[in-house]
Amino acid sequence: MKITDIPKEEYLAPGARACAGCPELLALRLALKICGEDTIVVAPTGCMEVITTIYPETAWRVPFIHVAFENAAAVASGIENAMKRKGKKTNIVVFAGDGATADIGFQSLSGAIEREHNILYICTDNEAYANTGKQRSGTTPYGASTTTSPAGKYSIGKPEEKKNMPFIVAAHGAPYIATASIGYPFDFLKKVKKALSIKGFKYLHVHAPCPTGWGFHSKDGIKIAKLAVQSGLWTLYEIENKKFKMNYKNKKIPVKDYLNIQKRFKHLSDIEIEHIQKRTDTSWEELLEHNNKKILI
Amino acid sequence: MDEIRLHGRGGQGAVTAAEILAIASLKEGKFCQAFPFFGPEKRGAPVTSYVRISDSEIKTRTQIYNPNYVMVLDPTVINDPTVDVVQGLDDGTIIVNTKEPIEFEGQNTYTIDATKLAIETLGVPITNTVMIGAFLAIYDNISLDSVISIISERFPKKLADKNILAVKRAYDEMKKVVV
Amino acid sequence: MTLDYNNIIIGGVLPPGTSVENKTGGWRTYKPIIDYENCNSCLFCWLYCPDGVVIVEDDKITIDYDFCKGCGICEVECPKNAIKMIEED
Amino acid sequence: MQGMTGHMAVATAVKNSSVDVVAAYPITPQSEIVEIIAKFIADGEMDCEYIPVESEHSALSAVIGASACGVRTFTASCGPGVALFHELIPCASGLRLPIVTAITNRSYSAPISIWSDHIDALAQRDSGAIQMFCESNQEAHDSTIMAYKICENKNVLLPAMVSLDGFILSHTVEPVNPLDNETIKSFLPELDLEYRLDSENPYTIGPVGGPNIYMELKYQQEKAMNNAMGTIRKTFKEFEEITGRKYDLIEEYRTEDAETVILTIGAITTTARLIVDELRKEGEKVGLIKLKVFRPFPKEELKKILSRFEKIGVIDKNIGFGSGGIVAHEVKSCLYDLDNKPIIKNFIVGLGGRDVTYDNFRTIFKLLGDNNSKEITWVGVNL
Repeated sequence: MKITDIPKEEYLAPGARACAGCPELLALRLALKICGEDTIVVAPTGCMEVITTIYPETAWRVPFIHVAFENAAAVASGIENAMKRKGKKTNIVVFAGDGATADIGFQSLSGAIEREHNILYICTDNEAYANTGKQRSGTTPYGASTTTSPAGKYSIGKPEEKKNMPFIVAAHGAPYIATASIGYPFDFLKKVKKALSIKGFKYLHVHAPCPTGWGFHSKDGIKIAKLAVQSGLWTLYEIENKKFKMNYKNKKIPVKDYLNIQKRFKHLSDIEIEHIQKRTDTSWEELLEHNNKKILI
Repeated sequence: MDEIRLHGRGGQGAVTAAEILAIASLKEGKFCQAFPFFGPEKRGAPVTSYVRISDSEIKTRTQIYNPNYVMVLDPTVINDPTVDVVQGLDDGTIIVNTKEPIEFEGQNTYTIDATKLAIETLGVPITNTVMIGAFLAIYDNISLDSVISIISERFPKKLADKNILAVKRAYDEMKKVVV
Repeated sequence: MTLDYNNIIIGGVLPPGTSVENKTGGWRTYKPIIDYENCNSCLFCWLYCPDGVVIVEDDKITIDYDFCKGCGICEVECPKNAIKMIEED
Repeated sequence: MQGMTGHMAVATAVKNSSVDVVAAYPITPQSEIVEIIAKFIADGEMDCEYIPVESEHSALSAVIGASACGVRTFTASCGPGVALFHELIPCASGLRLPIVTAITNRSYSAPISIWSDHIDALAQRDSGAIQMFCESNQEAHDSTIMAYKICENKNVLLPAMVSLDGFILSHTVEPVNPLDNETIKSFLPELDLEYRLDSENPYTIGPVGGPNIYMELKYQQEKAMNNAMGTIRKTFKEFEEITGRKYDLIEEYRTEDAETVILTIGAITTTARLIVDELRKEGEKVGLIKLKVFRPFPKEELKKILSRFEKIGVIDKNIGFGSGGIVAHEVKSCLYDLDNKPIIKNFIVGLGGRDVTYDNFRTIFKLLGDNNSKEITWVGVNL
């Protein structure tokens, strides 16, 4: 995909109340360009829902619905069936945050995947409950200090690993699962396009740094997203019809280059960073193995 | 108003039998209710179901405490410590599926070897339609024809034919006893 | 946006794109300025702008200052160093 | 006339009301409603999408999504299932979606109980759904059809809940005269939702409503609920015209010259009729009031009717712990500004499926006659 292939139409109006430099909003804006006007958007509660729809202002130029926090996939299931009744081929796209995907909305997501609804579910992962004050979520990475996993004298921040949502979705047997990063928009948009061409439940997990929650300057969101990928802390791959394929294999920087520039990791000692480096290396090797075998399990 | 209680075991069709009797009574222009004892019973557990049949609108939704008829679809429930087949029955009528002669004091007792008849006619020991046939020989308010037409509506043809045969044979057999 | 209480749609339904009433340009501390000498219209600033406030017309880039929040992503992502963030007047 | 369980009566109403999308999760004693619907669809008797969701929460969520697209929807649940989707009833109401839900009333855990009482539905009293209770399977069938007509009215647009007592109606076969698809079509116009999810008119549904708009939207809901009262009356009348079956917000039974009446909702009303007949034979001046519509609460009618009596026994098949039965709260509050207030006693009966017997009603009337009896009495409980 070239830059000139990206449609000029803007389906998100300016005036949304996202923090300056919000990469998550960018993910929505770009994905919508590929989805086009014949799209119904479902969003659970979260930053993106709140900042785009504060009455009487909405940024959405496509039909949009929000109902609750934990049920976007179920709401989308109903919409898909209603559209079937109407004989319409409208794209049904969910934009959900990580909490609404991996935690509170996990049950309805799992049910919707199992029922094989024809939905594109895009999780924009900023690795915390950014909307409510940056509390830890299931996808907050090891060692990150959040308001509910604060670093302290007796705490290294979140002591547990990040929940691996794409693999969990893959275990459901969905026809298309992919990870993406807002630092690599062409790869991301290619995946949105491919996903829309596939029938069934499609899951895209997009890494989207949060300047406010992670503690970095508003201008650095894209840069940090790229560093996550280059350090191997976030990986780009797709699983199409159970075939595993890595889309970025050039791990070239140490994790500390990514961690050290974010406030949420500032407290980490060399020992902790070394631990994260080792674990990242191991995961990377595993991923390469999947890639070589072209299968996940 | 007649109140009928049916005892069986899960899987023998006591609930269906109650429903067939109730729906058949509708054909006779009666008012009716049929309901199971409301519980999470599984296959093999004792099951109780109830029927009310009345000439006028039924103004009650309580359980049935004093039936005037009892049907026992399975002989083993008589000795089940959790079941009292004659509870609340006072000078009533009880029809029992049994090979052995049995008498309940103070009640009009009728017996039929429904299990044998069911195996002969249906090929399985599901006694509900046999017991309906036997009951109709004693009970005047529902005709054999009404029950037969309900069975024809409710079951696929082959199964319906077998069950109709079961009802008729039980009816004829019981008629020999009833004077 | 002032609320017209006489014309509330049932259930709080909103017509599309009304956020254009919310001029987020006022949030800015620093303002992106394009150096057209160096700009080669690669469109990266347009691509990466979260709020979609980079306007492309006949390959010419302008910034909609009514809405630009001044995040600075365009400055960082511009491969030609053709965008500078300067302090707002 | 056909013999039908409450399940079949409701499922048949849903089938013949041309419902487009059904989403449901099984729970005793609701399951058979949706099993029957699933079978109707499987056998080609019903043209409808059925979403076998993974929870009640998702059931209501899915029909909210479908309803927001402007199609007719249905779900059903009871007891803990209603508690689980409780969050979404105010959402359906706030989004002004005419979703019909059948509740086969079941008690709340713990202890776990699959049996019937009314706490599941009554605990939703402030959720913004129209609520009707049914005494018979015929009424459950008819109310389901009427619910669509009421809640789809442009002046209403609220979800509706039709309650039928679990097991006592849901599992009982009794005579029902169902309406066919043609008759329902002539009574129930096609759903026409103006604001829906449609890419040709891309509305935003469900925005964040701050303090600047929340109250106005709640006021709209309240107004719609008040409008529903008139719509319900009109719908009952129209229904009577085509079927001959008469329903009222409040039904009076043998209240002529009565001094003492009891007030009931749901299936226990039937047994109450019998005891009133018996006591009348014995020369007692007693009667019965059946409350069919609980939301909107028919305050004015009830006030007018109840002011005629000296003593009223409100029978609650639920308990609002520390405060008596829920129906009694509502009844008492609507009589507050009467000059001559009747004496009101509250009787708690039938929790968790405890049979509400003929003798229970005799006890209730006896206690009503006793000026020294307690304000709230649990009847049929072993103390």
